[in-house]
Amino acid sequence: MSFVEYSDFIQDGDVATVYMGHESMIAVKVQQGAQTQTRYGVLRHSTDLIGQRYGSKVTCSKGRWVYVLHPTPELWTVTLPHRTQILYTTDIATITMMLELKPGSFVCESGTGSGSLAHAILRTIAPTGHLHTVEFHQQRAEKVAEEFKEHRVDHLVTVRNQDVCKDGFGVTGVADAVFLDIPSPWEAVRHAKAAMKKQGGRVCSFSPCIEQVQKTCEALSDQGFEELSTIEVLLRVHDVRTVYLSLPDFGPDSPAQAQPDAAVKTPPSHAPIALKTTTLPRDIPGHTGYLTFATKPRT
Amino acid sequence: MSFVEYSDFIQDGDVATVYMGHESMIAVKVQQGAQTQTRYGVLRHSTDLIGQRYGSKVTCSKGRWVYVLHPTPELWTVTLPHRTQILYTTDIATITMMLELKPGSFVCESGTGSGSLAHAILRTIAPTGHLHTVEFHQQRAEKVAEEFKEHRVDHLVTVRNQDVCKDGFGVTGVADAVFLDIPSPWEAVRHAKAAMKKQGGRVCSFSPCIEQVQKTCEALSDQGFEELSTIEVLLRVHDVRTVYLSLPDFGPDSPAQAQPDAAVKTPPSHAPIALKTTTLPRDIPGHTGYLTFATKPRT
Amino acid sequence: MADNVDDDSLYRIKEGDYVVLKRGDIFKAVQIQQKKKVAFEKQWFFLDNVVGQLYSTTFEIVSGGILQPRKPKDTESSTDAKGAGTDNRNIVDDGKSQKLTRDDIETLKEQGLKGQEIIQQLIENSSTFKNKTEYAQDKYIKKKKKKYENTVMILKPSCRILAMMYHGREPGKICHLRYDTLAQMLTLANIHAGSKVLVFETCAGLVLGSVMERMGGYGSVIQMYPGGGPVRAGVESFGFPSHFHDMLHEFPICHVNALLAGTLDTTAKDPSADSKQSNMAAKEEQNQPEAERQGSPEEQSMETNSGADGSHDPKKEEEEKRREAKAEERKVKQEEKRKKLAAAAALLESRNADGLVIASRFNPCPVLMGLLKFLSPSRPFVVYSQYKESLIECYTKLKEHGGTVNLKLTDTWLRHYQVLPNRTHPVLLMSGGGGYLLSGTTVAADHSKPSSSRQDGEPAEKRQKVTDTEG
Amino acid sequence: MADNVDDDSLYRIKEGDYVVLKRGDIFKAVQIQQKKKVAFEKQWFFLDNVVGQLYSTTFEIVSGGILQPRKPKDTESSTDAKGAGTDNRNIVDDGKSQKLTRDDIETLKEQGLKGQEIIQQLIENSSTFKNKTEYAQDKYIKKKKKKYENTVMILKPSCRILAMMYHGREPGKICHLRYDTLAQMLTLANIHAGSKVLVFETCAGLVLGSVMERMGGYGSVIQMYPGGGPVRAGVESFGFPSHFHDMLHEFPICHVNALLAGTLDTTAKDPSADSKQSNMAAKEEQNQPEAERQGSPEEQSMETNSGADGSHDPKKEEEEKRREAKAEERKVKQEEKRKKLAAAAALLESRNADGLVIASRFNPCPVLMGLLKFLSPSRPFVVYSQYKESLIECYTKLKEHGGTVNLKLTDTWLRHYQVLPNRTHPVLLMSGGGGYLLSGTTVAADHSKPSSSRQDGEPAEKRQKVTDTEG
Repeated sequence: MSFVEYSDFIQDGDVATVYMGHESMIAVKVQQGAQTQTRYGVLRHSTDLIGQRYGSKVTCSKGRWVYVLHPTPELWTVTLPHRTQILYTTDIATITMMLELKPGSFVCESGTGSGSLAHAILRTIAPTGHLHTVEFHQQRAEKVAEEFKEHRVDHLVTVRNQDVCKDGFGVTGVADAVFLDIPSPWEAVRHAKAAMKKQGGRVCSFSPCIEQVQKTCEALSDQGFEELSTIEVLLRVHDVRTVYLSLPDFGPDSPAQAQPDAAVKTPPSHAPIALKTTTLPRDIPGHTGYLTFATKPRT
Repeated sequence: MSFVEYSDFIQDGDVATVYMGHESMIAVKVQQGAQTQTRYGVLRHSTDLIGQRYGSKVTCSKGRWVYVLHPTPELWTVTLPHRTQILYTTDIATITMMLELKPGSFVCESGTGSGSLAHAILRTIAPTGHLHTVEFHQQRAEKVAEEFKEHRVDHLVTVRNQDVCKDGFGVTGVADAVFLDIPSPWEAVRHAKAAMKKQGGRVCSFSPCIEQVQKTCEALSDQGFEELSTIEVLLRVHDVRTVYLSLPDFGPDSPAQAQPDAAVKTPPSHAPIALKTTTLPRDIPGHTGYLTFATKPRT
Repeated sequence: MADNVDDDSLYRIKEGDYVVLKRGDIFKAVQIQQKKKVAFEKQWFFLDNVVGQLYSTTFEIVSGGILQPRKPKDTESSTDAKGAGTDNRNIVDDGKSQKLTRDDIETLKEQGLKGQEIIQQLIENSSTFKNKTEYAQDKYIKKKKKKYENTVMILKPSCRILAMMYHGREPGKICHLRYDTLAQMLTLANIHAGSKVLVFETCAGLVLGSVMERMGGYGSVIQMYPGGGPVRAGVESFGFPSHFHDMLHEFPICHVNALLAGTLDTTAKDPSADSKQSNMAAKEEQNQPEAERQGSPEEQSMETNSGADGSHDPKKEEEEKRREAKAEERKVKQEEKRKKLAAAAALLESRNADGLVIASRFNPCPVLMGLLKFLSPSRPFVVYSQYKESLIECYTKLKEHGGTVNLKLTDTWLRHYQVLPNRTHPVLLMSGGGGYLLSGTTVAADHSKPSSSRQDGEPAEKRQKVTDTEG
Repeated sequence: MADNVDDDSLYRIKEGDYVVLKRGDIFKAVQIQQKKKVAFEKQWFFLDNVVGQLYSTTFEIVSGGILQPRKPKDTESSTDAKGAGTDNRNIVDDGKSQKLTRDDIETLKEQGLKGQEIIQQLIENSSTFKNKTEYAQDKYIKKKKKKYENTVMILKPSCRILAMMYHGREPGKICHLRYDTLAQMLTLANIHAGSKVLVFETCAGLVLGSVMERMGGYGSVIQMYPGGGPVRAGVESFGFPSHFHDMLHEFPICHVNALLAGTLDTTAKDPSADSKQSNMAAKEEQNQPEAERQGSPEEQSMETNSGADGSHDPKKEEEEKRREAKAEERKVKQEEKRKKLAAAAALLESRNADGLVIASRFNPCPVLMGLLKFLSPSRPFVVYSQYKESLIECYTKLKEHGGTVNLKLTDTWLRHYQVLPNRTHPVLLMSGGGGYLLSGTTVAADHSKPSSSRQDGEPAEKRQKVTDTEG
């Protein structure tokens, strides 16, 4: 297993996703002899996981079963330990396309945060690209570097523990794309420019507040970036369900039927009709952040 | 006919709505002897309109027919002559509820603009309420006053031609609700407050840009307004349609069928299936404006 | 200026008033009754003290559930200004979350700190708070507010407030009709004073009450009701002046066909119909979705029970006597009912209603097709459904049937904003779906010449563009 | 730094390159060919001059359709900064709209004013412009730009640009798949280098090309195609290096059942299959929605025709000879086809594909159920449809059938913003619908013990909460 390559069987040292139900998954570091407590009971790694095929159904000690899935950046995003606010798949997918990431891309990112986006970037730029990711919080930088190693993507990424607004990305003229998710992205715009290839590239800044967007757009314009475009993408998850709708009883149709003897005690025989439909959850994500994209022209 | 009272029959002097199709309507001032050119031909008021029942089908000179509808504020909104940008029904409906308008409400509004909102307000506050509407553009103020007369709602409204930011609404301590649709609403907030009843009331400001909203919210807070709430309401109109989906042909199912003689020249018999569904237009309204509501407390 | 005192009398809370309690975004409708314990947001208190106070006053809940008017300056909450997300990267997660102990909090309380101040203390002493997503912060604050805040505002009810209350607390009871959708309905149906409006709803009376509010006591509203009796709890919460009820009529839909056929006899009482109705009342109850029948007692108490039927009689010896009295009472009631039915039937018979509003858990298509017959030509109607599919059916049927134009299937998308200096953005959670509306206008039935190929009763032109070839 | 010259060679436009023309939001994919007239936004020009120039250069169209690199400073448009809506209340509508006459405009042109400057003049001399809604202003500017602007930028194609191009120009050709939805698909299907991915699409090759771009030439893509041959016009527009095509395989879905049954013979050619295929090709053509077959010649020219079959032969005397040559050619082609089929079949037979992407005008449910069989367990799949209803069918079927988890029916809502000082707001028009996605993960078929009551192959818990009682 690696986050950039599928395997068929679970091996010692893998990070597997245990699927207990929709929105109920955990990531498990597979270790010979270890065991994991789930709410469906204990999973014994040596017997229940190692050597099993990814996608298998595994019965836990309580007799309930779970599926063990091969990790993907998307499963990691919903199971990773939150050390910061994270980016979710809907934004990540948009960022990946709009930054034109593909195998071989060189990317700079700050902050690394919990590594949600970084894993998705690495998946996309492997096997020949590279990610330079900057995180100014030391503890977090160390932790995420460790995870990259466990996920066997460390050869594709350099983690730097520094302040991107002060010190930049630590590389110059190499990036095809730069991503910013920091409180003051406008302070890092010149560093983004410096990190990018002279032939140009794409930049993206993620900010929750419109004031941040305004300042960042100004900085991007000032630094000569072009094709500025700010968007917002929201996900709606539809629940598929069958609902039952009653039919109204307008009473007997013809005068004949309206005779007392016909009406007495005849309960309305209007059975509800079934309707296959979808509903939205009562509350859905209303905002994650604004995504501002721009193109760095040749310089 | 009046915009606040239904009639059954079209009379001389009415303003009728001629319905030629979805999104294709015109307002016609009904006058004995007059005629109106539509794209379906000429409508002769004396014979085709006067004395007819509202809702009737009327055949125009070209042999095509139209429906003549009783005017409502909503039909007026889609047929009125634009002298300015106007408010549409989705925002108007929200404003009406959130300002808690009802029969008897006293309302102040600025600017009057093309009168789209004003008609809806008058419909709701009749027969005992009153609207004080301020428009600083003289030509527009005169025109809209004329329309109110034609629509037989002039007894419910006072039009003032002045600058609301400088001169206010011309009334003090009478309004249950104030509505602002002006470029600098923050400059009119104190006048809004002054116009309102001492017991309190509701205020709404409509602005297309977020910077206007920010300044207005600040002014509202400064003036002691409470329960500030900024919302946006967007309408989606769904087109009902039947679509046809082809079925894939995966080839003969069993080895027996796969014999050459069975397969030769047998065209795939998978007729498309029909699906009743809705689609959205390619482009839909993406923004009209932000609606900021607040409550004026007792003062 | 001299009549200020008089003015204010209208703004004072009286015993028996229907009011709405408010804390933050949470609303609850109650009636002012002396010595009656009221539960709100996990707290209990008495409303005795609020009588004579002005509406929109904020009260502090003090010991023993007594309400005391809060001093004016002490306005609601500034915990909003908390600064999430933008500058939280510097926090070291040292594993210790809340630095205040329970004892600390009790001490704060004893020092007389207000709920809101305690929450501020909790936030300041939480090392993880700033690390939380803004959404999580909101949740945290809401939870803490529930626990420590102890103020309540008393409001005069209105369509706006009740629509928001129901949507927030008990969306299942109002078929998940969102307030902005209700706003659209009232406008699209051109509800206004002096008209004659038909309402068919199973939204606890909220839609009916909203229509009545917009009519201000002028005109007539006919509630077309299914089952055993009209549901009106929501209407009571509006606290309308009594003359508003004069314009309200009711008609059981089980008589619709008879009325249309001209066979409905409203001169004599019809015992079969009554028994049938109570039958259906029982059935009605059963049909209520489970989620609605559950719900905490607190939530249930929000609605005053309408109708006074079905009382228990514990004392055996008085049974006989009471039965007689009851029979008599029933007779009077039935006579009343008959009169009401006759009045409503008279209004309907002329088939010249000015508007039709439908919002129910029934399949809307047969409801709409049945009730549309009562409208004059050139009058608006609007149908709500939580499910787009059922309005597609309505749309298709109306196109086949003719007699309507201007059909529109719509929904609205509602977004709330946080507007704060340097922290302006859409609210992080939004309502998933507000439901769908089908609106249109009736036209005169076409008796002249049956149009040859087309049945939809709408001029061609535009329509032909949107045929089904694309896609 | 010394290798800058080398670097740039990769960024220079070469003859034969597939490029994208850009003006504002308008894109068009073309191939660089000498002396070939290209139509773009109602203008004609030649691309001869751009060869050797750098990508992302903006060119001016000068007389005779010659393209000249624009001076660097002269960057794109500032007509955005126009200040609509907020301060237009003072304008007196004097009835005169445009003060510039046609002669005036011609004079401006002769004076050498650039298109953009002319537009600015038009705006300044229009008394109604400021009175227009911002939407109408945008429309006005776009119209004028179309008429007067004369620059074009030449871009290297990418998934981003082509997806936006198709969505903007010819949404019908890509089943109205919006670019953000395509982005979701590529991510949800975990498309990456080194995997084996199945693609079934009728989106002109856009989806296939996007998958290939994300795989960077590593791994294999098997295009499962309906009808007579795979549609690839969109793939060509990506201008992939030739080795990318080595990873691309194709398999006609009419052989799917035979392959699954183990009866597909790929060793000898099968004439019946071929005739059947061309039959279907014709049928395919007919099935194309009318809107797509129409369209201006300009639009059609955007797509290079794939496949070289069906040529006309005008000269009667050479008929015989050519027929022989053609027969020979056909033999060679069929042998190639056979080999390709065999290669694709070999990839499919092991039923261990890593991903499945479906986006077509076919009913997705049978497509999905047929192709899912080729995936390994624990692999993602994603199905696009313009219609939610058809994905509800997929969802229901998968739940019945088992073998998948993590099913999600989603759509995304995309909003563009205008960010300008004091004029920041969402763009006034937005895309109506981006289509719907159903995504999920395969799991191993359950051979152990058939679960008694439940068939959906998903652990209970959460699911039980969302039963069908509510509403």
